[in-house]
Amino acid sequence: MKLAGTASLPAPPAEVWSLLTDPSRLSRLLPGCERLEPDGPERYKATVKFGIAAISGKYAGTLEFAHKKPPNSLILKIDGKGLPGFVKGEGRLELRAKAGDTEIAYNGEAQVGGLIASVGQRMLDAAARKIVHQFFEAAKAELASGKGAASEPSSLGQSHARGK
Amino acid sequence: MTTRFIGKPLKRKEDPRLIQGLSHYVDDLNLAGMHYAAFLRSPYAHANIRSVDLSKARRASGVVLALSGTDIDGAIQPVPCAAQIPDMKSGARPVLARDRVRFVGESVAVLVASDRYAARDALDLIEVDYEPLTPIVNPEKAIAKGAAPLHAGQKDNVAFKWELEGGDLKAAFQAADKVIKQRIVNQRLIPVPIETRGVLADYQPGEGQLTVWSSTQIPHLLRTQIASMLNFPETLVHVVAPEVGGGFGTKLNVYPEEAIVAYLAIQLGKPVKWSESRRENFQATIHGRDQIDDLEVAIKRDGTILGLRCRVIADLGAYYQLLTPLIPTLTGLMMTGCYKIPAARMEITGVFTNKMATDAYRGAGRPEATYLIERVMDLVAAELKKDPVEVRRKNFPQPKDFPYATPTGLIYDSGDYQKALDMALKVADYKKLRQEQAKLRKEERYMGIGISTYVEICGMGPSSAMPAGGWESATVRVEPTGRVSVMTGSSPHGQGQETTFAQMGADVLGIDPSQVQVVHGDTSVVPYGIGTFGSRATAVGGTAVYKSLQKVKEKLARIAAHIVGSDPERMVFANGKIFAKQSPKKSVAFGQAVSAAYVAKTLPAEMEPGLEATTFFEPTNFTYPFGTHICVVEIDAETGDVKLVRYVAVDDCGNVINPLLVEGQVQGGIVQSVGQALFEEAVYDEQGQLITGELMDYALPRASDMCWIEAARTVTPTPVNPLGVKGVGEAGTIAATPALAGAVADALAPFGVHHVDMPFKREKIWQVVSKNRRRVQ
Amino acid sequence: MEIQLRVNGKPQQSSVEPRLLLVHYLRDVLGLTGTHIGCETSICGACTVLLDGQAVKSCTLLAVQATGGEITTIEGLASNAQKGSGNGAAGNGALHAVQEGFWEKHGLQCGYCTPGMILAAVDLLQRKKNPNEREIRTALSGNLCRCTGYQHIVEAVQYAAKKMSARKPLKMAASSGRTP
Amino acid sequence: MIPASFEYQAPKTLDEALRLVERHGDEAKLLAGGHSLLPLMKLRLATPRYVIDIGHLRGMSYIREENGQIAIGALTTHTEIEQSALLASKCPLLPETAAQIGDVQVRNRGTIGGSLAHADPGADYPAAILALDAEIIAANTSGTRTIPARDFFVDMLTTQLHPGEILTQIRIAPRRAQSGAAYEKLHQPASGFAIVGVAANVLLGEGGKTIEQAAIGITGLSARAFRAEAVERALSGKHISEKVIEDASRNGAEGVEPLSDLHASGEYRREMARVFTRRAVARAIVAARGGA
Repeated sequence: MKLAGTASLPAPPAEVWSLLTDPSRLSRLLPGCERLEPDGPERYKATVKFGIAAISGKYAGTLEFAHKKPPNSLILKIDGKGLPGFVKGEGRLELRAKAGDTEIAYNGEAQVGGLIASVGQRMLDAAARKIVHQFFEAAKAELASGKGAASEPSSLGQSHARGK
Repeated sequence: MTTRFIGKPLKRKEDPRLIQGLSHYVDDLNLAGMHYAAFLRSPYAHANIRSVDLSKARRASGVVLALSGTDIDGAIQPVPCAAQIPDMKSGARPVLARDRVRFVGESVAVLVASDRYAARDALDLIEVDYEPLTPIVNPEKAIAKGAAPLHAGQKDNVAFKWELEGGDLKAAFQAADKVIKQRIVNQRLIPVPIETRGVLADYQPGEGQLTVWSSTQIPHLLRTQIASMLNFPETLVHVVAPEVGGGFGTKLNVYPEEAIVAYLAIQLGKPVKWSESRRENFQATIHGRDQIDDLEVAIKRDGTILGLRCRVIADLGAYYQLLTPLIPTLTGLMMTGCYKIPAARMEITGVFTNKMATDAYRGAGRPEATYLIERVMDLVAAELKKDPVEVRRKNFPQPKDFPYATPTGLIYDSGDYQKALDMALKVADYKKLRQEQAKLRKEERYMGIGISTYVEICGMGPSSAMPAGGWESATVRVEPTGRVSVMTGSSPHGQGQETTFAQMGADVLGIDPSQVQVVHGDTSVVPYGIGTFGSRATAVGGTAVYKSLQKVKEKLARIAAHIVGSDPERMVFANGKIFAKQSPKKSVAFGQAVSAAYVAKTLPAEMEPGLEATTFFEPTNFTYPFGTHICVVEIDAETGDVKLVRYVAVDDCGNVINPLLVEGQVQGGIVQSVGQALFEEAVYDEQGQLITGELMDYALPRASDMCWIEAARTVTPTPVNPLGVKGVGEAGTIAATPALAGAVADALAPFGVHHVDMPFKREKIWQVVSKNRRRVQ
Repeated sequence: MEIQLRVNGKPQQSSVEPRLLLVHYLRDVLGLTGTHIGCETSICGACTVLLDGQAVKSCTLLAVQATGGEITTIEGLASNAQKGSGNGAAGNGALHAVQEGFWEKHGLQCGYCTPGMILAAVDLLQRKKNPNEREIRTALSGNLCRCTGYQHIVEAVQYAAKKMSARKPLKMAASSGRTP
Repeated sequence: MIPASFEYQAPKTLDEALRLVERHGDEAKLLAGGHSLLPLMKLRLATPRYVIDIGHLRGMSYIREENGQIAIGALTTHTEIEQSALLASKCPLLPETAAQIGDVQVRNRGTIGGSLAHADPGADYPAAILALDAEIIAANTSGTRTIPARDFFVDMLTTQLHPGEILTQIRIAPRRAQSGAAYEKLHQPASGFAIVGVAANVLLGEGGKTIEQAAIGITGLSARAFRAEAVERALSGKHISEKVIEDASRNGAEGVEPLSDLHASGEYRREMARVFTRRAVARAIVAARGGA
């Protein structure tokens, strides 16, 4: 499953960079993140409870940064598994200054296996886009307030995610 | 023999219990103290197993046993493969993976609990540490240079190469006016019998007796294999195939679960049951088809086909099941179809990939052959701008040519292909259909007519050509009360042998079918037999029954003649009586003659008492049913939707025991084919995940998808067996896909399209139309 | 969890786990194994029973949801089957017209989908006395059959419709539910 | 396939049910007919701690006229809607849509409230509800509120319902003279869900030559069902012609990110939105003119 798109965050790249790479703040952006703790250099152990409405599951795994070029680009790797299956993904994020804001272009690929792959096909694409959307919405809220990131539900039509 | 019942549409004897819910499939059986097994299956297509931690599962409520592949190492032999091809590499499937998994759904652990809910819950407590490996999913990439081999110690993923050539191919291609090349793909299918698999095993330690109930097509072969896999005395293994809810080849196999559940029952001393979920059935019960065929056809301008060459890539999946390597070779044998093609060659490369094994699925290798050759006929017609009917007609062997020898080494027993074609054209009113098509095309409506003239290889088969015996057994015993028991090795799963064999018994012995009870599926009651598959139950199993009936009849004739004082040769069996032909008053009641055989006081000199005969019938050849199917579709060019408008089937399966059942077999086969043509496709993603993992993503044809099937028959008896029957279980499946593919290609002809690969899903057709609409316009 | 319901005319009272599926209740608790399981996603229809006279998929219902209801399984469809003791599976009663149609027209082969198919057909004929071919095919589209190709099933339902409309008044097993 | 354990509660009254959902919040799932939730639970994609069965609540299954509107109780089954004489005369779009949901058995159990609250992206009702400008009534322990259909669907499986709320009723204005509606659906052959489903509801001008208003609801195309406002704008006030309908239908997927899955790519869905919008609008016009 490929995921690519852009998102705009209301802060300059340096600030966005520090948000994305600070594990204590990053944990607030990851939808359903219950725990994120260091597990070696640029590597974190994570526990995430992710769900959309009735469908939910708990995943444990790792999150890793690579090829960090502050404040321009980095690669984010995730690897998690839980009872509903496993997810392994890698995505490149590129940050670009745009009129005081930051435009993030993301391009990644995720492998999904197990139960969710075999029975969740109809929902996967939209679910992945929703996760990305929630992530950036949370980032916006975090940048705006510095407080917790609770976003009102809003239409996906406004984001520019495109999945395949 | 007067035939009061043979050839008549008798209602089935098996139905009363089935329509009232009173029959018993495996999951309906319950034994005191029964426990439930559940398997933990790999979510990875390819991974090393670092560890399996069963400690939490073992402590879970209700769990009595949990085992990993390491725990049973050496105790159970791998899944057997009966098919042998020279130089084929090993690809044996371990019953539980120990250090590596090679497809999604491969079992890594099993546990047993006191009820099914507890067993399911405990599965979630097993922790497996996998090291994921790169999966190999695409068969062409699997055999490309540098692809890592799936199986340790092998240099690549080529499981075997198999070649077959007959006639002078070189000359054929040299003499050709044209050579047509085409790649066609037979997609991977999930067979989906509505009853999934199930196993119940019970071990009596005192007697040392192991009883296994399994939803199987081959109880005796399974018994032998369970004994071998567990190294258990075969005499103490008792296998029962109770009511079986459809098989279609999937249950013509031996599965890990059958051996493991038996093993668990022995270990625990308790009955253990396992019922497959549909998701497990999708992942870990054999799949069908999955062939890529690259064709080259040498033709003359007049439509004569001179030669046919085909390179096949057969995706076998990760391991061999019972017959896996054999299936594509059947495609090779039948590749020239019902045509006189003097030269042919097939090269098959069997390939290992990280998927479930393919094996025999209704038709098993022959639907692929018919699809291939019928697509060839349509492509030739398109190339030469000829009517597809004429191209077929031109290449038919004539009735006088039978027995007809093919370049692939087969001898077709009997046939009149022209006659079946003519009848189908008449029923369909082919000329009028073509006129209607021309008219609709002017209105930009896309109607297509597809024709499939097919021959299939059935009545499997002589043992010389089969991996594990091609004969069949039958015992007929007339019980002292005069009731007749027929014990057949052809264990059915919907085919209706209880009725057809009773019809035969009734006619041979001059009694009512209600007096004949057909017994099957129980290895301790029925003599060793082979099973029901390959359209063999009537042609081979039925012949064994017929021969045993004749033996019993002869003995009864002698007894009756002795009683009434007549010539045994002249005794007639009718209406429950046995009487002398020229003097019907010299008559004994059937029951009286039977009684004499048991009371044994008035038997002819030197005659043994009792009334029982067994036959192991070995056919001398396969049988070759044939026919013509015509299909009409209309395509909605806007959506790509393919709608079935008409379907005409003319089949010739030789003589018929029960026309109602023949109709049922043909109709069912056609609809299964419609499934392949329009909807069905097992899709693995690049990671080897089976993403059509349930029926909500894998469409089967429904009642509402079908049009009325107009069926007719011609009758050309086979000389291969005394009944003259050929078999019909796979005819519909073999004939229909090419008819549908032909119809779709024909409908799309205005767009310059002559071939589209199945399944004809709407989006695919829509793409073909939109792409070529631009090109044509 | 206590549940009370009538199955094939017979009152049943059981204590069940809330998660127990109705189909498992019928099969494993009451021993009515004529109701089959063919999938877990509410697609195949093999588990179809009548609940308050209407066809439902018993694998997509909890037993607790059926409390207070009236269930007819295949075992209870034949007219005098309900007189039997135990779980209501008496057998060999006078066949329902739909059962008869399936037998007459060879509407089944392996028989596994048959109980669900028959009960879906009963639901149809309660709503519509003389359905045409299309209506029958549509009404049975929630039931998968892999053997018959459906045509003989359509003929079986047509046979039953004819037989039932010739026989008045329309008499159904367990029709305590809404009249259509 | 067996659901994980849960605590089961079967409230006797709506008030009791509302108190339970308020207390358990996210950990509870409502069970109406069960045809959305139970398949997920059997696969263990959903493992709620509490299941609150509202299927036995009395007085929530009805179709009746109230203050000039049609009120439908949340527990009304698809079959009841399909067979309702009142709806057949006052709002035929709804029975037409209900008849295309799943299969008979599913329709016998599935409820309109359950389906709407579940908000499956391939569900049929949302298209009709949107095209009808229906109102959705939601209750919690402190009262009820009305949610216009066009605000109701938020995202895949997500609606405007807050935790602690229960959908209790759907309200629809009865069909006006000179109006007509139709639902056209491309179904996914395995599951029956809509790959694309378009409900069109049009009000014609005097003489039936022009479209005064059009309301188009589209489901299946994207993560949530939506009103195709661009199509509506392109139709409203226009003189009816094949070209007008065709051109307007091209806007069916405007501004929408189409779903893409195993059964249909985004590109195909987008194109089918055009085709089925055209077909639905054309048939709605025929209906408005008094045709079938």
